Amino acid sequence: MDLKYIVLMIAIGVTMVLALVRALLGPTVFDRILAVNMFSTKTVVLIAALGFMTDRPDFLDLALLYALVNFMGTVAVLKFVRYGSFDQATANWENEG
Amino acid sequence: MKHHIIVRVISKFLIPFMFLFALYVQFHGDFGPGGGFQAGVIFASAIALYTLVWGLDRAEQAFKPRLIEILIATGVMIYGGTGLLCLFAGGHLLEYRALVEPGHPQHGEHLGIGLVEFGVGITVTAVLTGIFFAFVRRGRT
Amino acid sequence: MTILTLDVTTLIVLCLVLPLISAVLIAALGRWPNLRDGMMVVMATILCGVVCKLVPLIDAGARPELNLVNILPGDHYMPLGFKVEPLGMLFALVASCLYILTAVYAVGYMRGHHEKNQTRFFVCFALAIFAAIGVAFARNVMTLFVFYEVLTLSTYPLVTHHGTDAARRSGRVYLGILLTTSVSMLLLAMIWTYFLAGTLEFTPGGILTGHVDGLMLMVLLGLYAFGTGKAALMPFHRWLPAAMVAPTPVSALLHAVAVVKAGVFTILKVGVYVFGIDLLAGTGASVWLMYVAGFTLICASLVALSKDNLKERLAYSTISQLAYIVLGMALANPDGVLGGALHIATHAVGKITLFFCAGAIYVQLHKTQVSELDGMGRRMPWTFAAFTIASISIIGLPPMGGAWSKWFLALGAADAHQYPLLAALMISSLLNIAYLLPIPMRAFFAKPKPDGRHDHDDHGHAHVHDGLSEGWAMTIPLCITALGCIAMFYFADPLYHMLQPIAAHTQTVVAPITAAAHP
Amino acid sequence: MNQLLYHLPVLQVVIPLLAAPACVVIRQRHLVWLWATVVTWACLAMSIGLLMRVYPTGGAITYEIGGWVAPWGIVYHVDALTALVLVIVTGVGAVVMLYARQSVNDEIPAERHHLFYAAFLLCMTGLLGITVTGDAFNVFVFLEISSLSSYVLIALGRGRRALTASFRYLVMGTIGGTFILIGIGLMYMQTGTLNMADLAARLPAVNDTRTIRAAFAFFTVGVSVKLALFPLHVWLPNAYTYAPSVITSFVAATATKVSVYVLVRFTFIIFGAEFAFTDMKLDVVLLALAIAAMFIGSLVAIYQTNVKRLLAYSSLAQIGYMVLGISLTNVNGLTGSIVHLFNHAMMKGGLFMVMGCVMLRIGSVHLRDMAGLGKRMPWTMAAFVVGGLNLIGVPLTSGFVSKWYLVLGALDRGWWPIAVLILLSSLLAVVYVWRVIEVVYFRDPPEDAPTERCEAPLMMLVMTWLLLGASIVFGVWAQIPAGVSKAAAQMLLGVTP
Amino acid sequence: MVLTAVAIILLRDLFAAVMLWGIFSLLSAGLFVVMDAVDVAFTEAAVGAGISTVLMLGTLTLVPTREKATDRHFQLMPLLICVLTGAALIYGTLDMPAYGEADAPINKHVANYYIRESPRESLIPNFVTTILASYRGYDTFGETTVVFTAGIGVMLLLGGKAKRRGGPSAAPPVKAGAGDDDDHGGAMATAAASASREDAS
Repeated sequence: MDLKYIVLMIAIGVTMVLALVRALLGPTVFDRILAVNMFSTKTVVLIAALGFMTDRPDFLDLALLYALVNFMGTVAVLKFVRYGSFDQATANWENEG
Repeated sequence: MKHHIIVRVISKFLIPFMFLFALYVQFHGDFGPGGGFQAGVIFASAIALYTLVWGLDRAEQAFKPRLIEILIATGVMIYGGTGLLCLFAGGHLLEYRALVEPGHPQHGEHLGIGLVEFGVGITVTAVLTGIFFAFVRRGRT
Repeated sequence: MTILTLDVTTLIVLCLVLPLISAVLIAALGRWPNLRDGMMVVMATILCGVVCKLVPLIDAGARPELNLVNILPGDHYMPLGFKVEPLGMLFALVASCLYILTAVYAVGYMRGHHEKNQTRFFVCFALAIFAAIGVAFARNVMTLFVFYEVLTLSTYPLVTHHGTDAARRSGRVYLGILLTTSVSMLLLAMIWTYFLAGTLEFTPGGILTGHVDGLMLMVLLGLYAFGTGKAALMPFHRWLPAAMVAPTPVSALLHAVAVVKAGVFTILKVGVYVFGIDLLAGTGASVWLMYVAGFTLICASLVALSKDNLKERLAYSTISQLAYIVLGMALANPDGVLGGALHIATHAVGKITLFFCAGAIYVQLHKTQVSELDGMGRRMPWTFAAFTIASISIIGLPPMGGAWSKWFLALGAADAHQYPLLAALMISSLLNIAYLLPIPMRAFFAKPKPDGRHDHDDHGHAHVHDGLSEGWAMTIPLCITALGCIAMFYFADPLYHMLQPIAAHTQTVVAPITAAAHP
Repeated sequence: MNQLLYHLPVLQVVIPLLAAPACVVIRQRHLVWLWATVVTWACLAMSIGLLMRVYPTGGAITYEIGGWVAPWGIVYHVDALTALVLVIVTGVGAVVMLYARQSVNDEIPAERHHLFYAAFLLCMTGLLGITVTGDAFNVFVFLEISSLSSYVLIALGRGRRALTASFRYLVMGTIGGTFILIGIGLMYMQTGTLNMADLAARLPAVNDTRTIRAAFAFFTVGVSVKLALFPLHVWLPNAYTYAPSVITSFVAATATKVSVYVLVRFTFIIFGAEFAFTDMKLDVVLLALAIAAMFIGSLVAIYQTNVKRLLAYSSLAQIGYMVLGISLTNVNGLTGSIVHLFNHAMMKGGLFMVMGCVMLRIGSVHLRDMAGLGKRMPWTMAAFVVGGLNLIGVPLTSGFVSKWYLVLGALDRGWWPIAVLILLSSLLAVVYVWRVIEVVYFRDPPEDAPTERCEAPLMMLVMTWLLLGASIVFGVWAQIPAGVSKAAAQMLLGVTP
Repeated sequence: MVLTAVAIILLRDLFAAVMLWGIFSLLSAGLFVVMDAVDVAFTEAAVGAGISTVLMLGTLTLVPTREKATDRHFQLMPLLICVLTGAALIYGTLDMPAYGEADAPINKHVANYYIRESPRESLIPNFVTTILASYRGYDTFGETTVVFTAGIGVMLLLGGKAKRRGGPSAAPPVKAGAGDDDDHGGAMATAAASASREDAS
């Protein structure tokens, strides 16, 4: 395996571990959210890189899917943290927006 | 709370793309990873995102509870209907090659798989949307 | 009348169906007590007539059969069906004849006592008779067991009739012992028999010969003997005194007509047709049972002696008399078996008279204790006369029916060279005298106790005795049964003749073993 | 017509399955009920048709779904045992459907009836699918359908406790399901196939591997959870007690039976009796647990004051009988086990239906509220007596037929103490049944209680009696159930009749 | 992965547990990718990372986010069962053929047939799809029905505006991640999802 791939893998790996540590330790909610978000971004990168390395274009579909779904997940988490409900604060939000 | 505008703009931009991607997964399942189930999940995610951003009431205008119920049933019925269709066409249940004229079993397979995946997609979309709506509605009280 | 020309299968069907119809009609006519009771007595009479129609046929050697349904498939041949043979015929005859009298008596008793739930009572009564006939005519152990359980269940509401706490408790004991023994032992014995012999049909000479011997045979016999809780062999006799809380006609039913008779009948029938008396005699498997029976009959007599409550005393007397019958079977020789079979009939007639009397005394005088009966003979002379006759019959003195059965039992014991048992029979008869005869003696010869409370009672109920029509409804049956006791002495021959085949047949089958058995 | 008959095995499952979404579409509650009833009765007719095709001729039907032959595709397999279980499930389903109307009107909010009936049909579909399939993984799929729907249906019972009961069932059931899945997965690992017949052919070669032993252990434990074998039964009593009456009747009469069927099928056909019983000593384990279940179940039942719970514990004991028959591993024992599936379905279904009638009329199934009910609901309570006699195993009831074969099986095996234990445990049944009967008939109701007649609605009553009457009919005339069971037992043990 | 799983169990803050759950799902997707099971990874991505997180959060909107402090006395039984299960699993894997080994039974029998024959029998290049929708199409039908059942179930339990159940009975002690009334839907959706996921493997 090419050296650059190894470096790439290690780099992504270290980043993921760091993100994981942050997610585990907290301490605030936002630390965790950010860590998870980062972790998932790195997963996207990792999958894309793996696809590139192994010459499997289907992995790109996977990466794309992650990217899309993660956005939805993050919005959901943020809304939960901010309002404690998926629906309750909508009215205010509508008015303010 | 002006900064919500970011979320809204991006969502507006992303949701059509998610739908498109879902359709891609639905119909490209023959060639790459994915299929009806995954497509349904992505559809439902898109709808969930819409609900998160614009609220349940607007989402329910598009997807009325009654409609969701019918869609849930429709998906299963499409799947089963395909199976029964094969049966009435002279084959066994879900024997897709019976759907087309003899001699082209592969076309039959293709057609049948496409149909059942479509059924799966509809059911999964509707069920997940329905569950999500039920949760959100319940949280309202 | 068409019944005269009916074929024999129809007769069997009628025997079984009539009590059922009777039960349904009783339930239907519940709102019109007079109609209901009249119908019941009429049905009972018809039933008795049908059963009597069967007697000459059986006597002539016919063994009519009736198969209803084969329960299990294929190689498990186990039909639910009936086959009439002398022993069953005897039991059916006893049950159906006494049913008429009991029915008349029960009407009198229930009305005289203003009991509630009379319709339920009579329905269960009819069902019990149905079950008794079923037991009598059963062609195999399976059918017998079925009706045995029907009998248990249909008499349970009778025992708990009053619905009081005491009645419920007794009902629990009654049901508990009868169901427990039958389900845990009789059923096991039955399936085991099937497992060994591959059939459950009652066959002259038995079905177990060659399939089992030694200790296992004894165990199997034990399962049957103790599993038949209705035979009230000690230590499973508790239900019988417990059931005394029930109204007296029920006691009559239990003790004379159906229940305990079904128990001893089962034991006799199993001994004769499943084991075969030759197998028992040949292996000596039933010797222990003789001693259990001997123990029971002495013990129960002693307990009876100590009881002051009239019905309880009679109950223990029954336990003792049942042991005679079991003993007869266990002796495993023709005389013993015949004696046992005859004793079913003679004891039935005698004991029903005693209970009728006890009931009549209770209804008219409100007395339950023996010690309260001093001088009451003058008040109810017919009743106490009947009591005396029946007592003598039970004791086994001529010229009463009981003499014959005890005579044959004694012969059987001598035949089997079981002299201790012969002694036990004699001692027990003496004890019978000691606990039965003092009752009429006191009633006739002792002076009434000067007790104010009693006087009051007497006064109140003398009126009942004289004025109401229910009085005769109780007195007449008990007089008839008392006469029956005497009649059985003089006309025992037909019965003996009819029963002969049970013993006769076995003698001819495997004679050598019998000879070898007695050293 | 012949064409349709040929497809009968799969139509048996697909028709109720597709009828469920149709319920959701129809929505109008009376129509939905009518539709579901028609479908269940049609299913009953189909399963009887199937039974007539495999018995008494003794053949087996195989149906390849999708036209893919085994082991490439999924096949359906119907033999005498399968057909009997199908008849049990559809029979109880059909009777319960007719019974359901008033009871459901009373217990379920009207706007959800269509979903309720859909879930009911799904539950039945799942059970039928488990029964009829010849593919190991397919078992799991349909197990999920039936389990999910039964969790929901149980949670619909009155009061909050139905929810916790259902949740407990969900947790236990999911664990059980996962274990089954692990078992199947491990088997697939070693054989590369999921088809039952193919598995049976390929397993002996790899029998001595630890993988297969672990698979066996996982699978057996998983199924034991589902069938509520003694120490794994904790979900059962509450689930049965708090579920809606209709559901209790249906689930109690069918779900555990199907699990027993799965256990029988896997141990005897797939793993093979020799591996399961000689190598793994499953018979000893099952025997011990079955005896424990028989006695502990009955003993606990004696002390219950809620009659539904009492019956639930009695189910536990009755399951013990079925498992006991399996552990005897001879024709008579196994026949007893299988015929008890059938008989217990009738009696327990009927008894829970009685409780449904009581629930409808007096709103409680607590013993203290039932005093003197014998006068107020004579027909209903007479049905209870009949069912109780069945539980005890009095002759001429179907319970007796089961016991007959079980005891014979125990004697065949030379285990006469087991025979004694079987009979002793039925004595415990006498006690708990009699406790109820005594209260119902011989205890006076409280002073302030109403005394007027309040017999259950005719349709409910008729259906209750239909099941319990059948249990008497098949007790007196056991040719068909016992014959089918015996054929099935001989098939399982490879004995030629 | 193990670390994450343990953390999920130990955490009292349900919200944090949900977040970690997302990470767990991502990790397992990564594992599937490494094992070259793209379809499974795809499903895991769609379900695990996306919708199930949202649904769990949906559950959390209905229940308190902190687990109730039930008395945490040491419970031997569950631990024992877990250890036994784990031991049995490990015991079972000891004899298992190595992953990807060419002559493992799993690769020689049915799977081999699928790989060989599926291109001939259908025009679909992704044979996973062929297996799921055609060879084992009936299983997929079943799975669709499972999803359908889950949908029906949630609507039955949560649907409708009328509050059926009154009575402030004390909420019973429940396990982590479970509320009292509404956990069924979530759990069921998860169960359905996981069931479907298993199907792909």
